[in-house]
Amino acid sequence: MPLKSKIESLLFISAKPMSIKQLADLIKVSEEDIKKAGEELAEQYQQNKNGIQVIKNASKFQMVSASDNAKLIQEFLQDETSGELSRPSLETLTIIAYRGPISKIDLDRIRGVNCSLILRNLLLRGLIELKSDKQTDDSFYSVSFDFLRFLGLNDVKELPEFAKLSEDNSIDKMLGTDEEKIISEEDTGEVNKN
Amino acid sequence: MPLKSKIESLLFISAKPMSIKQLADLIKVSEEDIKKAGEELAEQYQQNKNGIQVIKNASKFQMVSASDNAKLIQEFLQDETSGELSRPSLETLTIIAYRGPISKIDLDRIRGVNCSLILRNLLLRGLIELKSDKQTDDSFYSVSFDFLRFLGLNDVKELPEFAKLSEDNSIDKMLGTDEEKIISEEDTGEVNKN
Amino acid sequence: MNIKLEQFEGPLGLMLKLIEKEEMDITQISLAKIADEYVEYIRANVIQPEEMADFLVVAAKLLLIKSKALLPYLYPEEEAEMEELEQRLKMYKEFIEATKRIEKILDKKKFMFPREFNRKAMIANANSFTPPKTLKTEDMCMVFKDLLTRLRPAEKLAEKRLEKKISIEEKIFTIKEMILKRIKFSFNQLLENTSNKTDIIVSFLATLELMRQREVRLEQEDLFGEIWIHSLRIKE
Repeated sequence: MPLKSKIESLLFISAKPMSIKQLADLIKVSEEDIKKAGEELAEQYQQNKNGIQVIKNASKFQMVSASDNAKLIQEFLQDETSGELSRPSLETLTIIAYRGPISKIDLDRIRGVNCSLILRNLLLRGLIELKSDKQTDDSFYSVSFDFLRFLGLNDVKELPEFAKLSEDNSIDKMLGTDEEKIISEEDTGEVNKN
Repeated sequence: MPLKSKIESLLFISAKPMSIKQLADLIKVSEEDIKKAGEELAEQYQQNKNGIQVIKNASKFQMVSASDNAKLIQEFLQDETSGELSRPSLETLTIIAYRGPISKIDLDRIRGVNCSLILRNLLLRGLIELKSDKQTDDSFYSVSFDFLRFLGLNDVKELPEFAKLSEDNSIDKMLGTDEEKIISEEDTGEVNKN
Repeated sequence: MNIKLEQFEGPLGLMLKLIEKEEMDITQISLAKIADEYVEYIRANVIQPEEMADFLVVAAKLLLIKSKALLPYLYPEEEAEMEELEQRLKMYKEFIEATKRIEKILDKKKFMFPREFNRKAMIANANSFTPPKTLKTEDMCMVFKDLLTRLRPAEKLAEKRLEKKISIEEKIFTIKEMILKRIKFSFNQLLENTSNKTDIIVSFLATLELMRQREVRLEQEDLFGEIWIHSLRIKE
């Protein structure tokens, strides 16, 4: 049943409801076929009492978690967003505060590891924001207004020793040399000049 | 099967890898029960060739779209992952996949060359993870979920000749590998969990 | 030699390429056979200074294996070390083959994707804000300072340049030049411009080599006395 599998994949990935037309265009089959397969899928999930359900609303399908588990999911979100921050999370938040707006790749390089999951958690808690530059399509993280207010600040510049610390050049130096090394690594065969 | 349904809901909502421990804490059953149900779930999805798959790495599970639908999803997300890696990077990644968790010294020895820069690059790309043993302060590298997703595998054990290459006793003899309890940055750092 | 090493490929990679080029299996015999080519390669190519040591260690082992192949009764105690090199290379080769298989899997581009993070889909009330209750600005300042300390580059190690050493070949050439100009000269004259110990040893070895080649005759009247180097060439 590759058709059902394709619909499943798309509904899973898209957090939003998807119209029959959109699904048909992407999978390149007729709308009737999508409608039929989608309805079968919804019924299957319902009968199997899966933790995921496919619901149909007007001419749109959506994948959601089972309503029976609503309480469990609330607890999970509570768990993810309460309590103190781990040291890696705190460090990431601090870098964003003193050096924001900052791109993800620079954050990763400063910390030396991929920060995706940490950033996601900080976003979830409403501590940081992601803004995109419309022209260049680049995205940058900065601390949220809520977080500043929570710290009792009007502006990041009011953070202790902001001017001195935000302008310390060890980070710039490190980002600079790092770039050379990483580029030469990807550039196969090229003998490193340094 | 309310247990499986709960695991499904949580993996769906969290949209990230979840540890057996976190699942057990939330659902309030034993870790063994989670492990067993999670593995059954993963197998079920795989056998039914669903559009959704549950993949396993170390002691974590993640829900992802099926590898067969990669092209469709890439189109939908306008994702430009090319899968390209330099030869030395791929070589290092291969050794980590088969022999992880592995220390840097052992890796350098197998490749006969210092791997620092490559490891740094793989960490930044999120293809490997660095975990440290709290007691001995030793660090070990293992492949991440992103590596599995990259290859379209449900488990590292699905790598060709996994049993042979991962347990080659000449390596053990040579390197004197001993696998102690290893704790990741994520696990140790989380203040609110413990 | 038309072999090229990618950056970040080490001595094992080089050995494997040399063996594969000859279509040989990994044995002591094939290692002995590639020893010269290996040495030739590291001589002719630019190798990172920090990697040179690794390449040289393997070169020494290869030369040992080669001399063992020629003179089997020598070096019985080095047996284990030679076998270790062979084992390591075999293991490395297995991983190279595994890398090729993984590359094929990657080429299929069968990526799996997680759901995208979507805050609104996760939290019904998108305005919810859950700060870490006890966090203070001073904590953040401290964490950032720690980070800066960690990133500050370590003090540069003092650099020490290796002095240029003169090879025996070069020294032989110098002696030949000198002997063209006069019939005999003393060993001390040869050392006129040097006080370096290695240089003295090299000069002495070069002199002995020339004697062996019957280019010169050596003469020493007393123990520790001056050594005289005489030309054996018949003057045309």
